[in-house]
Amino acid sequence: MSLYELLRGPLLWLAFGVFIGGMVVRIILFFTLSTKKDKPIYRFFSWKWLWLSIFHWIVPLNQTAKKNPITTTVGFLFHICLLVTPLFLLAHGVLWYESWDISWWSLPESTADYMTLIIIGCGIFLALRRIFLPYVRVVTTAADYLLLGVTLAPFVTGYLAYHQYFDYNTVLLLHMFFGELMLVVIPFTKLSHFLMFFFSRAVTGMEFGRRRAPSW
Amino acid sequence: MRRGHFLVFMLILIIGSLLLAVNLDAQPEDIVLNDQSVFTSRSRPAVEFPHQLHFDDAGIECRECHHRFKDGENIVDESELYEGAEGVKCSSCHKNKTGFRFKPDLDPTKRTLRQAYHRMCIGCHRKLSRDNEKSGPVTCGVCHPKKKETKA
Amino acid sequence: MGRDHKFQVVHSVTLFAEYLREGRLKLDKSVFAEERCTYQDPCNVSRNGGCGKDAREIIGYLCEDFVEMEPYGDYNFCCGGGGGAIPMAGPFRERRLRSGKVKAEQIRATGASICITPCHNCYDQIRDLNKEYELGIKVLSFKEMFEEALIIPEELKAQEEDEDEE
Amino acid sequence: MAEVTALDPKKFKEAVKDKSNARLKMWLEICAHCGLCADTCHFYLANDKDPEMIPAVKGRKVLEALRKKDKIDEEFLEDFYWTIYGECTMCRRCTMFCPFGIDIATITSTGRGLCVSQGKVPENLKKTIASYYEHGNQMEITQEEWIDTLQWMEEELQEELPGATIPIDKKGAKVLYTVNAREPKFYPMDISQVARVFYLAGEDWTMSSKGWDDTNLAMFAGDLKAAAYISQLVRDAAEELEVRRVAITE
Repeated sequence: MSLYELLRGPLLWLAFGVFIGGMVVRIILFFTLSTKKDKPIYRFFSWKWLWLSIFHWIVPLNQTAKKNPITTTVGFLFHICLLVTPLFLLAHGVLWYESWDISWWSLPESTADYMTLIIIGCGIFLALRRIFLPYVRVVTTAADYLLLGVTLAPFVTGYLAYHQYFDYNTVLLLHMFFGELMLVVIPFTKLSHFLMFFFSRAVTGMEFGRRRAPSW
Repeated sequence: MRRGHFLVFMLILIIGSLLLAVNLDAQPEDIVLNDQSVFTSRSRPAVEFPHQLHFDDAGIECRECHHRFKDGENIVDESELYEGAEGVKCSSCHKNKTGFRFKPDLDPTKRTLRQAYHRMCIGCHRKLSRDNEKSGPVTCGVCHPKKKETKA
Repeated sequence: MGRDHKFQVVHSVTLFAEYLREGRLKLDKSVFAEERCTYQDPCNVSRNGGCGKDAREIIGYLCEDFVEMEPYGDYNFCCGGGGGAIPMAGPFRERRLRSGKVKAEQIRATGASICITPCHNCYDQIRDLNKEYELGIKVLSFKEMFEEALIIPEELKAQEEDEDEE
Repeated sequence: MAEVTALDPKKFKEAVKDKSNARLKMWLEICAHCGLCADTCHFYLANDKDPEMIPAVKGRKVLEALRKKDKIDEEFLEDFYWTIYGECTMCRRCTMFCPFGIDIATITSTGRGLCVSQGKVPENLKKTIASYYEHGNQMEITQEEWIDTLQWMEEELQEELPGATIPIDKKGAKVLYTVNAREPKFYPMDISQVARVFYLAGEDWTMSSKGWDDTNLAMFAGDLKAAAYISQLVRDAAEELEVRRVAITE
């Protein structure tokens, strides 16, 4: 089996399996432990405060956004592009189509190209923040740089592959590898915040909500 | 680019199989898959499809690519396949503009031209390479090479 | 708080605001008319108690010249005396006073002469800050201000006062 | 002042296990280390923007402690103790600014709980907890002293307002008023002041002779068992007197 077929087939299955399975396990663990040890969550459960809390932070309607306009803009651009680009990239759409005979919207290639550059630019900004702001540096660990690298790698290699810089085949294989690596590490690292964000916000929203105070 | 239809932004063609041929001598050697009535905007170069290579060197039968199905059977007769013949090109049937497919059992003729090309080329190339036979490219950049901008 | 009790837990600030709203208490606004007041939101009363609005309602009945700190309400800073910091005393005292610098500067910026706070921790801490950072303010609780500003109906007053007047 | 106590790694490990709840684990793991909490903390701002003071550092130290389990050492614990008691007032301001809403107050409280397992609690807080157990309040005020204070304040008040009273243990009153034990100890006038307010407002109120201290320093000390006991005192008083509302000052 060629390296391409390996990355395209079994390893991709494995990556998605670990990613989805891992997140499911994390959620199950959260619920089983929380029913035993986090009774306040259930005692003060409230859909209203749950959604209000999530809503105010999934759009920049909060004090932090007001106070840090630049970081907020970069953060939102980074995250939006990070989610949208891989899902609606035409080339990825072709892969879904070839494998599952399904297809959906795709972005114009030039747009996707710019979005990739935005991700890389924002990633560099976040790295510079870590390096130069003392209060970010103090909480930064090697893992933070590593995870930022793991997050950016698929985008950098994807960009190179699209423009066919360097050896196309090698870059493409690297791109596939890094994409799968990112999926695999998500459930085991802080990258799991893509999902746990909602749990965390919900818990805090309800905790503040029961005291009639906003958490945004 | 056609407004409102992201799909039409798509890149450009890939190799196709197609094409006419009543008579092998009359075969075009390379065919540029670049139907500008469909691919109104291109961000990737059009594919140059080495038609001759496929039946001469690879020994592929015309009917392995040219098809019209009835009751599960390909009813295309080789005599129908000549340059300019009705139904010889992929685009004579694959005219659908929107490529949304969420049910895999959707009518195959509903495929857009791009999807038809991709399925025909990549599908076959991957199958051959999995069977460890000599095969063609399966990744985007090989069929749509950046530096070899085509003009036709 | 908030468990399945048979009773309801209210903060005295909410209770006082209720009395004023219902007209059960009357305040003489002129008593503090000359003073500029500001309000320290205690973490446990405003941010974690949701009583910020009630406190400002009381202030509406009490003060002519009221200035908010920046930021205020749910976003106000901790005075530095919370979380058990006051009773810890000892070697923690120095840390507590230093951490109150933010609060001291907030108060100074308002130009207020009275800082109102309904919390004993804030009360003690801001009194200490007043000395430490020479703010020259008075720190008062609502109860203390009420003592001076409440209008007492004649018939409830002690008799000997009437005799004195005669 | 922290007493020099022998480390008890076994107890520390137990405490870690006991305190590791789902929220805490989630929070400590997903913290993106973005530093947006930095200038929301008055400790950071008041200490010349010392980066070691930011809330996320406190989270990081608690995470370290949780990971150490029984490999806890004296040096770490000492630093941990000063951070967790001396550099956070659990005001929750940072939580309002954290994109994930990570509750540093809960994390600090956990950290203090871990210190409690080693008997490493500021001496004065320890004293108050003992006092809660003995006298039901943080200031070592006996029931006799308490009632004396109330009566004394009642007399003071009556000089001005002859009809005013401070009802004690009045069953079925609408409001049970509880105080911070600093009031009878340092500011007894507070009690007559509030009695005046209730009298003028015509409120049907009472004070309890037993559970009257509404502070809960054990909660701040991180000793949750004691904290539960203390809040039970007021709850018992309220239920015994069948009041409708409990007014608190803290």
